[in-house]
Amino acid sequence: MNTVAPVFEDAEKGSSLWHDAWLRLRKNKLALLGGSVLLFMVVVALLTPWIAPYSYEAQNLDLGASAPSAAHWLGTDIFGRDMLTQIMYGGRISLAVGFIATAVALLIGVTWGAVAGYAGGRVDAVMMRLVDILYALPFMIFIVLLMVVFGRNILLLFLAIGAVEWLTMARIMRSQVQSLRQQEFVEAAVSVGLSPAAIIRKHLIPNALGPVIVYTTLTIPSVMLLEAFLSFLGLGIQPPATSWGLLISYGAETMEEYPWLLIFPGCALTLTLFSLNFLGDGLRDALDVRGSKD
Amino acid sequence: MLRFMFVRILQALPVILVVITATFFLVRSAPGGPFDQEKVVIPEVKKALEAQYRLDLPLHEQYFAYLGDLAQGDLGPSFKYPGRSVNEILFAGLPVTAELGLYALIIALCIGVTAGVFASLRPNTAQDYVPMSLAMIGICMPSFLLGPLLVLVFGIWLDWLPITGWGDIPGDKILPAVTLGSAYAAYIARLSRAGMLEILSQDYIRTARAKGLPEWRVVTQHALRGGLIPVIAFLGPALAGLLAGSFVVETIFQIPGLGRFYVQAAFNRDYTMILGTTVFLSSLIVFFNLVSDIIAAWLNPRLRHHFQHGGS
Amino acid sequence: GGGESNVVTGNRDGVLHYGNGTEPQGLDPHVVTGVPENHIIRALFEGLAVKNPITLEPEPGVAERWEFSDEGRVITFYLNSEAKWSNGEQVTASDYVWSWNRALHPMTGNEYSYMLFPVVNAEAYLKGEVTDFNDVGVKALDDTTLKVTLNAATPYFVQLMDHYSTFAVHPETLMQFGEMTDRYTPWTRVGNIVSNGAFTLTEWSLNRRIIVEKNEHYWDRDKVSLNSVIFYPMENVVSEERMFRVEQLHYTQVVPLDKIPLYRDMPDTPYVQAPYLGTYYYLINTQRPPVDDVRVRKALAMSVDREKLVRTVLQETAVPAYSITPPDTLGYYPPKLFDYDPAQARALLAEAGYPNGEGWPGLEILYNTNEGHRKIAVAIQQMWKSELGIDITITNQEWKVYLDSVTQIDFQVARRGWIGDYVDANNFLDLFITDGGNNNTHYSDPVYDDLILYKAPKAATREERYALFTEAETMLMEDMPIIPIYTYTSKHLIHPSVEGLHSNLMDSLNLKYVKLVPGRTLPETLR
Amino acid sequence: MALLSVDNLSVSFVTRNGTNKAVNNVSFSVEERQITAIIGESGSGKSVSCYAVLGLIPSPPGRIDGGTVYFQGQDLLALSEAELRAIRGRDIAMIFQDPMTCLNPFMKIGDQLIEPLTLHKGMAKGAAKEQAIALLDEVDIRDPQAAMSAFPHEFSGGMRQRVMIAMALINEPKLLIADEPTTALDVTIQAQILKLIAELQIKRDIGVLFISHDLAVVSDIADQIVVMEKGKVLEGGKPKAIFDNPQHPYTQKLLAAIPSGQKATNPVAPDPLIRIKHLRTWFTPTAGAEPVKAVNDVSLEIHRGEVLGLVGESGSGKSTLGRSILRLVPITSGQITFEGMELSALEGRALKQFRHRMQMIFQDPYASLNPRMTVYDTLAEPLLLHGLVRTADLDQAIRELMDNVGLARTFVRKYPHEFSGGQRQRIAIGRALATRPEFIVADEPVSALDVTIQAQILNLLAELTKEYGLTMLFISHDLAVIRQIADRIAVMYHGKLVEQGSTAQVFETPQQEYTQALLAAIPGANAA
Ligand SMILES: Nc1ncnc2c1ncn2[C@@H]1O[C@H](COP(=O)(O)OP(=O)(O)OP(=O)(O)O)[C@@H](O)[C@H]1O
Ligand SMILES: Nc1ncnc2c1ncn2[C@@H]1O[C@H](COP(=O)(O)OP(=O)(O)OP(=O)(O)O)[C@@H](O)[C@H]1O
Ligand SMILES: [Mg+2]
Ligand SMILES: [Mg+2]
Repeated sequence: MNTVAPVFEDAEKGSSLWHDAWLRLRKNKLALLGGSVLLFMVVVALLTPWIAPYSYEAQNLDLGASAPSAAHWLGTDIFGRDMLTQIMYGGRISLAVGFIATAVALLIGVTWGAVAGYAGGRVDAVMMRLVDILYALPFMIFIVLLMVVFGRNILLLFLAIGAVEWLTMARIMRSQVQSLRQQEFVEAAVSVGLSPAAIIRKHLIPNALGPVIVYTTLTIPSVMLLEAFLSFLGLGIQPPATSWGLLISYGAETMEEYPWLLIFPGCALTLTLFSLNFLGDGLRDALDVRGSKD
Repeated sequence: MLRFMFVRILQALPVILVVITATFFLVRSAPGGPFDQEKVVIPEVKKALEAQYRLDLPLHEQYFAYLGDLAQGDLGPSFKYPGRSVNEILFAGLPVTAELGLYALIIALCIGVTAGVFASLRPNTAQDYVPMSLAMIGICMPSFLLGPLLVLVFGIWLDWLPITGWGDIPGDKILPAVTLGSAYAAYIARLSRAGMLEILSQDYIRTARAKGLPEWRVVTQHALRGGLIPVIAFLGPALAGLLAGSFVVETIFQIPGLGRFYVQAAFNRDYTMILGTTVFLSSLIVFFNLVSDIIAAWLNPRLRHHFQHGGS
Repeated sequence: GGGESNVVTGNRDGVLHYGNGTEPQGLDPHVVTGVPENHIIRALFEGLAVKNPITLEPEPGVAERWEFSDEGRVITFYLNSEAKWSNGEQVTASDYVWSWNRALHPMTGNEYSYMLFPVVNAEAYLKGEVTDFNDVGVKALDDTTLKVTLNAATPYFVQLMDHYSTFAVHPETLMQFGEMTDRYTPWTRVGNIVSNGAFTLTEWSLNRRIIVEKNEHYWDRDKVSLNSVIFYPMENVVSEERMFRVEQLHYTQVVPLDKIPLYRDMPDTPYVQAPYLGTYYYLINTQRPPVDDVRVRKALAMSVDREKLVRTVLQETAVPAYSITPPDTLGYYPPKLFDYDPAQARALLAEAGYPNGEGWPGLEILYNTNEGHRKIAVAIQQMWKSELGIDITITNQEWKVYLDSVTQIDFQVARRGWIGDYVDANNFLDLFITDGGNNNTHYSDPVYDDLILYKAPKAATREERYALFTEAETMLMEDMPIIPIYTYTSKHLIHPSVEGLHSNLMDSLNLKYVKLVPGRTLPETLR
Repeated sequence: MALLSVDNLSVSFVTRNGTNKAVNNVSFSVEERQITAIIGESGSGKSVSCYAVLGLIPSPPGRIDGGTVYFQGQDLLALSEAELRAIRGRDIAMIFQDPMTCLNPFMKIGDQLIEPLTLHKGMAKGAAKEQAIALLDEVDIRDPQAAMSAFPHEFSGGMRQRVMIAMALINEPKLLIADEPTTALDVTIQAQILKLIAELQIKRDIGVLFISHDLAVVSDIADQIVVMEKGKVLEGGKPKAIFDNPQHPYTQKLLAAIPSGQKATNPVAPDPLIRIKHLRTWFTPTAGAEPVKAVNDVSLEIHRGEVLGLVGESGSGKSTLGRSILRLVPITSGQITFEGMELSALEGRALKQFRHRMQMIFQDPYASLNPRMTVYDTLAEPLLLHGLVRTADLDQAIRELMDNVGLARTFVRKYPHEFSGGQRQRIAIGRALATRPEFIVADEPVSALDVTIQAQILNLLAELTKEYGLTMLFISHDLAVIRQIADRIAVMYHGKLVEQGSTAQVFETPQQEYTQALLAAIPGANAA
């Protein structure tokens, strides 16, 4: 062949989608940047108890809400607590909730949607009507009952969030699978003798991942905000523990008076989302073997 | 297609019944009743109240009585708003919320799809990054934040637009519709970009180009149908969410819509109202998901065949 | 933006734009509860007596005068023959008998029926022990004479005539739409409702606005200056303040806390703050360790720096409280038995077995979901932690769940507030009688009960009565089943063009006296 | 001056496997009213050269390294996208190689067909439709009226190819680029299409760039022939010169490989491996409408070790029959037994066992390959699934497979879209052979292969039948191929089996009218 200078040591060795995707991802600067920012955030979150400049509950009521200064780089909240510390501690909760709950939603949603979309017919009808039912149940009552029956528990938070977030994921996945499963390569996979589970796992999911990845990166910030809402209702974390979502909702109330209370946690969330999306887009591009360059 | 719709509507009935039943008993098992107040209500008064609203009957009798009323289209009296029936409240708020939702949807779709498509045409360039960054900021801006911010900028600082009301002063519908629509616009933008990217590398797009079609026609006539598949799937729940989720926007902008009842009915333990809104919402969900599936089928001919055989 | 503001047009046309909290539950005086309802109902209806907007002393309303006899046990109200329903019919004494029958009837389910409990047999009638309303101590002697017999002399009874649960409703109108005791008939709707106040209802759009217009049949119509009032259900306080800022409202129900310093420092400020008859306190479950020990309770109470809390978190919008009754409740001042004293608090805690917090089993503060409560709880949590070295957690619950926890007394420390129904210390002190419905602390002391239930009502003079109250309140604060935190204030933004909206302890506004003066504008600094 | 002249064109693909010079200094030209045919090795850059002419090289990873493409005096490579657009579809039209993936699955055939007309001629929809229907009729689509509102997936492979052809011809372009336009067409229809093109050529003076592996066709119609190998042009000239006196060894090899001859009939095992009784497979695209009786009451037996050639008109139900046997489409009625086992009754594990014993080579190899699987994974999948090799031996097994089907070993980590049409077909064949099945349905397995590779594959298949008793249902429109490989022939027409018999029988004494027409239409008097 006319092939010049293969980049691999062993050009005859096979490689798989995931391996290739990884190689491509490594070359995507933005994705790497996004990934490093996320990694940085996770590291900071893990180390927070040791590196936070102040104790997260120490108040200085007389100082109150003060603008950024040398002592408090990001200012202080109305209790005179250091905002940087608050954001660092808030990140622990938000990142944990965001990633774990989204992972749960992703797992359930993708599986559910793929199975429903692939099986079709009656199975699909029953599965998707169940999704409809879960959509329609009054969320608020569900939350209240969770709280009453199980008491306060951070695990419940994941449960509650996961319970709502997987639904749309399942619909999106299903729609992708529905249009993929008609294609001949799925027929070919059937004729090779693959089981439905294997077809879903090896043929459908990798080809449906684009929108799913994107929706996942969107789910993470919405989970973080949902966590704030649930915490506000009493299901999640309790003060003085905090999260970015909570900080943002507090900050929103005083956006005119103390803008820094909104801007800094807002930046933290936005930065996460941007990093996630760069990473997500990078991953999407990396998996899109046709559209991307190597 | 008719048969498919018929089957789906038949499927809707058990869905709604399950939702009603579950809600009915869930709501009753939540602590606190509709008449609990900060100042304790005299037991005799409470009894009288419960009698007036049939709450003294055994639970299953209440349940069947409710279903009986529901069958006749009666959602019962509101507990929180004595003198008003749930039907009345819902029908008073519905046109407003529906209108708000419609505008928001239009905004979301127009901006979202345009931005997404635009970005997908030149991925990883400025044409991609700018709209996508805006979308991401849109996602980070929950409506409780965006609403007041828009009010501050356009209502107070610039003094261009009214800050509350619905149909009272010209232009007062703009800010709420934008606030409600923008988060969805952002989602739709991201999803349509992803969907379009999948399609734009297909061979049949090359065929379309080989015919000499201008880019916009390649996009609108050839790519969009497949590219919008994820958006369509998202749209069903999004639409129901637009209607049910207008709570925040309605309170910020003082809009006499339905949204706030969804939330407040639960806080008030206004049993009939919770059930009423739930019946309503579940019908919406079923309906919009049906619509979204129909659109998907209309876009994707291969699904149609599938429908005719009674599946979904 | 765009066009004239509500305030400008309102000032010209005599229309007051009034921010009114939430959408009213309804407008039936015997059915609803709540503050927004109060404002509208009191514009539409008038009681036998009304409160002076400044002093809160009763003044003639439907009754032009009243007489006490039998050592204050019998009150005879003489109705103004000019007092008319909005359909032109005269308001008669028998309308009152009918209406009070309705208000007290066991089937009506009037949550404020207890307002009439001082009347002979009223409570028994409500509880079904007496079934003939003729046995209840209210009689129409003729069209304009109403005789009310009380269980005991009740100094604040005339005041209660200004509470909507004692208002008269128009019997024929009600009967036209249903039974007397029906809760959900459409009689209060525009076109149906017949009322007797300074205004009549002309529009009621759900969640949008309620418009009332001057009542041409009102007996004192010449004093009414406004042509109409538009009530806006403003649920969002930030929106409400912004509406005010762009001159869409004359009056706001509340002011966002964080905006207050800004407003207060303004020259010619539209911000008005006044003492309010309500106390914010923490309930203590006196049977749950560690707070079953009175020393612990006192230690907790003493280590709350109320001055600082009020100054910082509350932005001076409250007054530190050291007892349950607000100061100056018609001349009554509660005793002050303790102060912020961390040293003594630590000593007490050590005495109770937790020196420097050692061995402390933990304590949970419960509050219902709300920003304001959260802030207080967070601040107090930290005060207790740092002053006493003890571990405190805080928990919030959704409103009805919280109510359930409080009535079941399933908490250690819970946030609570009490707003007076009428201006009298009794309204606060009888909360803590044994098994009182709003006691919620397991606090029980027969001596206290005796003071409140039997001795005080028999007191001959105000001084004697207040002395008994002081005695009871001292007992209460010695036992500390509650930790008082602060006394409320009312906070409003009032447009400079509005006159005659006076502040008072009950935040009780009488729109009858309000005037609009065109041409005045908000301070420049606001925009 | 030539209508199109390509000079020193070079195109390369920059992939993670290195830079691949797919087209290397290629020059050729097309004159007005003439046909230039490109023949050559599969993967030699024929299609890529055509894409380059229209500016349709996917970029990235593709890149035009140099050269000029003059069309009517303009250098196409120097034009802007907008200028190119005005030429595409109006002056130059292209028939793509893979009709399955090149038609928009979301759009009605009719809407896709009329697009060039409404776009470039500003024709009204109604008129455009009429013209489209007429053209569909000319390419021999049955019921063109109904076809207008059908979707691509409802069409057979050959029907789609004809739609592609119609779409290119509808605007009567100046230059037609036809990339393997007749691979899926039976000889009768092929003849008709070629006639249609010839007519147009005379009417409109158009030039045609014709790419084909079918040397018989090429020798019939071409005015000029260009032979390509490995991205380079080896030689060019008049057909007569090339066919009679090839200069380059590759060309000689190519001509030598033209299939000819007839298989010696095998002794056939007595008991049939597959028995089909009264099989019906009907499609109802819209509920209530008259069903498409794709397979209508077919009974057939295939014996172990036998190659049954299935021929028939395009759209007659050949592929559907094959897919019905493998249970890839739900059948309407009838019975299929494999070694006496009722196939329709199988489920789950038992079915999987059978899957491994029966394989299919799909007519459209590109669509049947998972776009996100490398060749390696595609080939490894059946091997691992059925436990045929140990992981340690996997690499070796895959290399062997690739060698067997003539794919370079260095291709292992490529994805389907990075291959040429013929290379994809070979991957599909490799996948089907991987499990060493007892029975294969081969649906036009060699249609995209140049004759040398075709010969290699046919030899491989013949070897397998001999050595391992492989049984095949071999669907093809290429009668020379059928003749070479089949023991028996079955002829399908309109969903029915109209004739069956040994190869010799059918070729020498065709019974049915259709069969006779088919044999009469075999092209290539010049060839061989
Ligand atoms: N998108 C692509 N990315 C990488 N390589 C490609 C791409 N498209 C084609 N190639 C390579 O370019 C070479 C030429 O391909 P081309 O499709 O032109 O072959 P062809 O002559 O048309 O063969 P066939 O007769 O099999 O269709 C092949 O080796 C192929 O692998
Ligand atoms: N999914 C489908 N829906 C509707 N009709 C179909 C479908 N698949 C095939 N058909 C129809 O069935 C008939 C037979 O198609 P089939 O693909 O079996 O033809 P074929 O003999 O393989 O033709 P070719 O040689 O062109 O590939 C055609 O008329 C086709 O239109
Ligand atoms: Mg090719
Ligand atoms: Mg076929």
